[in-house]
Amino acid sequence: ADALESIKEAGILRVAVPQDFPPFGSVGTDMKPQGYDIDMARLIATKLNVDLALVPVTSANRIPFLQTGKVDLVISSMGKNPERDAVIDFSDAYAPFYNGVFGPEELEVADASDLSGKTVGVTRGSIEDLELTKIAPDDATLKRYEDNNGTISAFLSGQVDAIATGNVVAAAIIAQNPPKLPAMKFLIKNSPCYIGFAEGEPALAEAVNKIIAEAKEDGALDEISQQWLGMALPAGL
Amino acid sequence: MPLIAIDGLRKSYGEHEVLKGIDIGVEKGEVIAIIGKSGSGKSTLLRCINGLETINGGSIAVDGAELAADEAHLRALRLKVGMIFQQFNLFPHKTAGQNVMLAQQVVNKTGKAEAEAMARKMLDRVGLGEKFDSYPDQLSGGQQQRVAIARALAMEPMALLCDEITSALDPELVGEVLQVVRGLAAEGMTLLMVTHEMAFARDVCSRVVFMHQGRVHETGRPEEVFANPQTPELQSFLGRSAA
Amino acid sequence: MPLIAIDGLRKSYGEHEVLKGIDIGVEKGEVIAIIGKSGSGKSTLLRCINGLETINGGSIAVDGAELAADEAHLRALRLKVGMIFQQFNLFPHKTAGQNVMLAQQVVNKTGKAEAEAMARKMLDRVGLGEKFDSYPDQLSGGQQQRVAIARALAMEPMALLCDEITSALDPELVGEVLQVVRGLAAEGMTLLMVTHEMAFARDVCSRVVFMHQGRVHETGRPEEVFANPQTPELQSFLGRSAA
Amino acid sequence: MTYQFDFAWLATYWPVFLDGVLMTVRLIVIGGIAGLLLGTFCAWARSLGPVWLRPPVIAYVELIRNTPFLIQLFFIFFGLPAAGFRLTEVEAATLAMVINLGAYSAEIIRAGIEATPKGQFEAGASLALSPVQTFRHVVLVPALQRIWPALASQVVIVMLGSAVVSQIAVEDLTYAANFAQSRTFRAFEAYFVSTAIYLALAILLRFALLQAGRMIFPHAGAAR
Amino acid sequence: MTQFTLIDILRNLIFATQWTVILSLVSFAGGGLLGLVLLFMRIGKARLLPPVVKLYVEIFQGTPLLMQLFLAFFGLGLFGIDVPPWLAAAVALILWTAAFLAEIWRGCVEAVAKGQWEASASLGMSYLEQMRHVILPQALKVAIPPTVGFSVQVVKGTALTSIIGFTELSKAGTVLTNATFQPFTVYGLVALIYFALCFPLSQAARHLERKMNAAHRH
Ligand SMILES: Nc1ncnc2c1ncn2[C@@H]1O[C@H](COP(=O)(O)OP(=O)(O)OP(=O)(O)O)[C@@H](O)[C@H]1O
Ligand SMILES: Nc1ncnc2c1ncn2[C@@H]1O[C@H](COP(=O)(O)OP(=O)(O)OP(=O)(O)O)[C@@H](O)[C@H]1O
Ligand SMILES: [Mg+2]
Ligand SMILES: [Mg+2]
Repeated sequence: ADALESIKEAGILRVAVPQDFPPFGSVGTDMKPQGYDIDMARLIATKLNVDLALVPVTSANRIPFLQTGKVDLVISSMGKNPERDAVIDFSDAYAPFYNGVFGPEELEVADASDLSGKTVGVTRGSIEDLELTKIAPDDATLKRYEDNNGTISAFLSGQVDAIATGNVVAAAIIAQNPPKLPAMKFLIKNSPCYIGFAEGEPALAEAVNKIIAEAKEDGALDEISQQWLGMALPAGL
Repeated sequence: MPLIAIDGLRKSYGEHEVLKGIDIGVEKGEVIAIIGKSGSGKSTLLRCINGLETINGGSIAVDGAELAADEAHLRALRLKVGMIFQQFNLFPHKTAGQNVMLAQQVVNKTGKAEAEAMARKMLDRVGLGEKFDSYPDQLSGGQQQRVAIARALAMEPMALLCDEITSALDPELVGEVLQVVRGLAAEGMTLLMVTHEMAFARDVCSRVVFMHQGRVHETGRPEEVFANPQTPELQSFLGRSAA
Repeated sequence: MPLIAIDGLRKSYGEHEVLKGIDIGVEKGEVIAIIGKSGSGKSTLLRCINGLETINGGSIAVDGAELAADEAHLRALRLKVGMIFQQFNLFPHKTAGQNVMLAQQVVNKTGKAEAEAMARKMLDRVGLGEKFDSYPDQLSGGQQQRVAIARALAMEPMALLCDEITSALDPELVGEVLQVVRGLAAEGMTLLMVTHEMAFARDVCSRVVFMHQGRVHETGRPEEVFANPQTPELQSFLGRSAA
Repeated sequence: MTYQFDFAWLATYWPVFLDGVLMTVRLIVIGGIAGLLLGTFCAWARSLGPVWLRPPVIAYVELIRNTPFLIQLFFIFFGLPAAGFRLTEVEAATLAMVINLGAYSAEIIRAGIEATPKGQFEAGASLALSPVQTFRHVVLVPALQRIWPALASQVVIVMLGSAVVSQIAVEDLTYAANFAQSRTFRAFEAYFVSTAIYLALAILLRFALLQAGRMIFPHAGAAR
Repeated sequence: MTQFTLIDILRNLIFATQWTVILSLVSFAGGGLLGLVLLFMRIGKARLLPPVVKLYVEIFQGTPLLMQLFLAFFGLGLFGIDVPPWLAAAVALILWTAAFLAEIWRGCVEAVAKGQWEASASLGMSYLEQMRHVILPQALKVAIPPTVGFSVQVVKGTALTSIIGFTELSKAGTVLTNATFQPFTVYGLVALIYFALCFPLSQAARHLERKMNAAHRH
């Protein structure tokens, strides 16, 4: 059946969102998800005129969630790469994302080759994982954690020298005054976020892209960006 | 026609043939003692008659109906012959009274009141009227065995099979159980009992069957068998158990 | 000075006073039989001498050294007196030979070869030379008890305490164990044994101690004690055990 | 079912699985040996040891037996550094397995010790063995032999429980499955393969332990 | 960004604990029912069923619960069943619990003396009547302590559902660790809550066992 139709029929849109990835998705003191991705999901649901069901996922399991039909959309600050493109489809970009390697102030790393001999934590299955795996020197150790909770915990508890994650994620960590401040060491990739959905759903793709375009147009997306990223939506997105 | 007709009965465990063709006819009212060395197949014979073992050859008929292996036939058979075991096998989670009532209620669908009346009657008969509400572990071995007899009697069987029912008892308790059996014999119950109590067998039984290596080796009236054993095996068996 | 000097020994379990002041002196080479009713405190006495129980009063001295409760004194004591139990208490995971070797190697730090030579000698002495590699559960009760004796002997004790060492044996096996003890007595070993074998006590022992209700009630040479018991308690005890 | 199974990726990823299996085996071998030693010590302490040692041992055993392994693992790996005590992920995983198996095997071994007839202690004592020597030479071996099958089962359970160590980035068999699925997006197949390997490992491990039992305790009749 | 006080942490952990409790109850109830079915298949008279159950038990006891959770989570979806994490968690835990309970209970049934089967058979009872009136009541009594003991494993097993994204106590712990940067405190509290849930159960099991060993058998 056509995915868009069945969403409308069910009257509910199931969206995979992160809860371990501030500011895109994290929990408040009430343990409810909040963040850029959640607001984006809300926006789409409203535009489709259906109810919204948020499904918290991790970087590692969000694609299986989609493949096995547990969710209709993945709005989980997901970057696009050819491997993923082979198994799911992507919308247009809906959020900016620069991922890089972050470490404590005193860590002397300026590019990938400086990671030699260092231990870097990443979230398994994230774009950072896939990209860093390609560029990191052989004697750098990548510790791949199940979810961002693991990655961030590992950094804060000093189990790794550095982590690879998004700049805004690092900023969100800093905003909470952690015991250890992550500082940007180098940029891995400019990798904006895309909404993912199952392959072969042109109607759904069209509808989602239309909503994204409108939101860029009417400033709704800019508002979300201001609130969560503290900056205007980049023009070229 | 005998009440229990056993004809060419054979039974093996794997390779090991334990019963090698047994022929016995038990008339109504007969009291038969089965004697013989350990391992001669006495228990196996009783268990076959009660359908607790499947047989490998020959036939067993009780009151004219032949034993078959299906559940319905087995139940019918077991309603006709009761069995009492060396280890009593009372149900530990039920009182003496409930032990006696259970099968009546479950198998015969007797009403509770009726089953209870029967249970009281049977417990009285074995001299345990006042133990109706005692649990098995509050009873002596002899009392437990008497409850087991009452339990079997309550199903009003045509015959009772008793497998060394006093062997697990302390010597001073053997008497009270044998007393009950003596009473049953006097009332005309058909009894087939494996026993090592030679004096009792001589006293009470109408016939003695001596088993040896899976066969009926010698049989006869107790006064003959005990006084004049014909085979050397029986002679040696009696000699030993007299010692 | 006696080898074992027991002086005013008292022992209670909780409220219950089991030994109420025992005085015994055992000279080197003496063979003493301790007799008495069940519960009279015979085992407790031996266990106190071996330091398996803490005492509540009086003193025990072996070869001049008084028994104290600390580990070092206890070990020294136990090196001087060996003990053999009713239940054999062989180590089930070790062969007869290993049973005999263990304490030599662990306690005396004897080398393996030397310990083995000693073990073979001691097993030979109790007539079990060829059972060196058998495990306890491959031996008869009598053989196990003889291994236990060899195990105690291998530590070259000055005295042996034996607590009803034939009581757990089948009648036909008692003889072989007593034979070994008889040999030890003949060789001059000091022996303190609780026993119900009156004939043996009469034959082999140099002195009999009759215990009654936690006290030494009567004592003397066996021919006197058995022929002329002085107290009614001993008379009744001997009368019963003769029956 | 429209899903097409595809195991072709195994051709590329089998070395990851092999490494994972080796890590899992390494964890259970080290964790198993050290855990059983710890368990033996605690069993001794609880049933025969000095009185002052019992409360801490009981507290340790109960605490571990009544909290999830995953939480123990997180506490050791993420929590302890906050208290100034840092371990690598493999050390943390090994430590977690040791204390976990230690607590469970302590209870099992204690049952074996407490089934020892009193006469064995007395025979040891009367031969002038010290209490520790008696424990070591007389009590321990038959006690272990008595409960060896239960101990073997517990080791297998701990091995299976080790699947969660991938949570702290230990590159074990589960990690291999997670890693492969994050690259190939063949989640079901990846977990299916690793589950099958775990099953084989469990069967092998149990077999090996029972076999080892036969070697360590050559005389079957002693366990009574 | 939000700041968490200790009270916030505790409140959220306790809130998440209710999911742990519910999941435990569901697993235990469901696992108990399925375990009972498996038990009857295992000890019943049908020839084909016992080996099937044996295989079932072998597989579920021989593989990590974590893997079972993953497979339930990603596997059921392949059959077109929409499985939210709680459902996958419940299904996997029920299947896992059932395997263990069936095996525990089988031991209890087999611990009933053979003479009880024979005595009831010789009174003319059918297989089902024997089971219902003689065997099961006795087995049940023996089964209670190990069953209560196993409930501890179920409660602890629910912690693994955090890994497939179900927000129970453990997951709340991870999430809160990240929001608060106090892993020592958070995991310490999580461990204490689990202990508070499990310890009474283990004590109860121990107590029941001791009572059973001491008391009359009826
Ligand atoms: N379930 C069984 N499986 C295999 N062999 C059995 C079984 N039951 C009995 N036997 C064998 O059958 C033979 C006869 O056993 P049975 O119990 O009938 O002897 P018995 O005459 O009753 O002896 P006892 O006086 O010792 O009770 C024995 O050799 C016994 O080992
Ligand atoms: N560990 C113990 N705790 C409490 N009381 C004990 C203990 N050991 C023995 N007793 C009591 O001490 C008394 C003497 O026991 P002991 O074993 O010394 O008697 P005994 O003369 O050896 O008897 P037996 O001939 O039966 O072996 C008995 O009343 C016994 O109940
Ligand atoms: Mg028999
Ligand atoms: Mg004694």
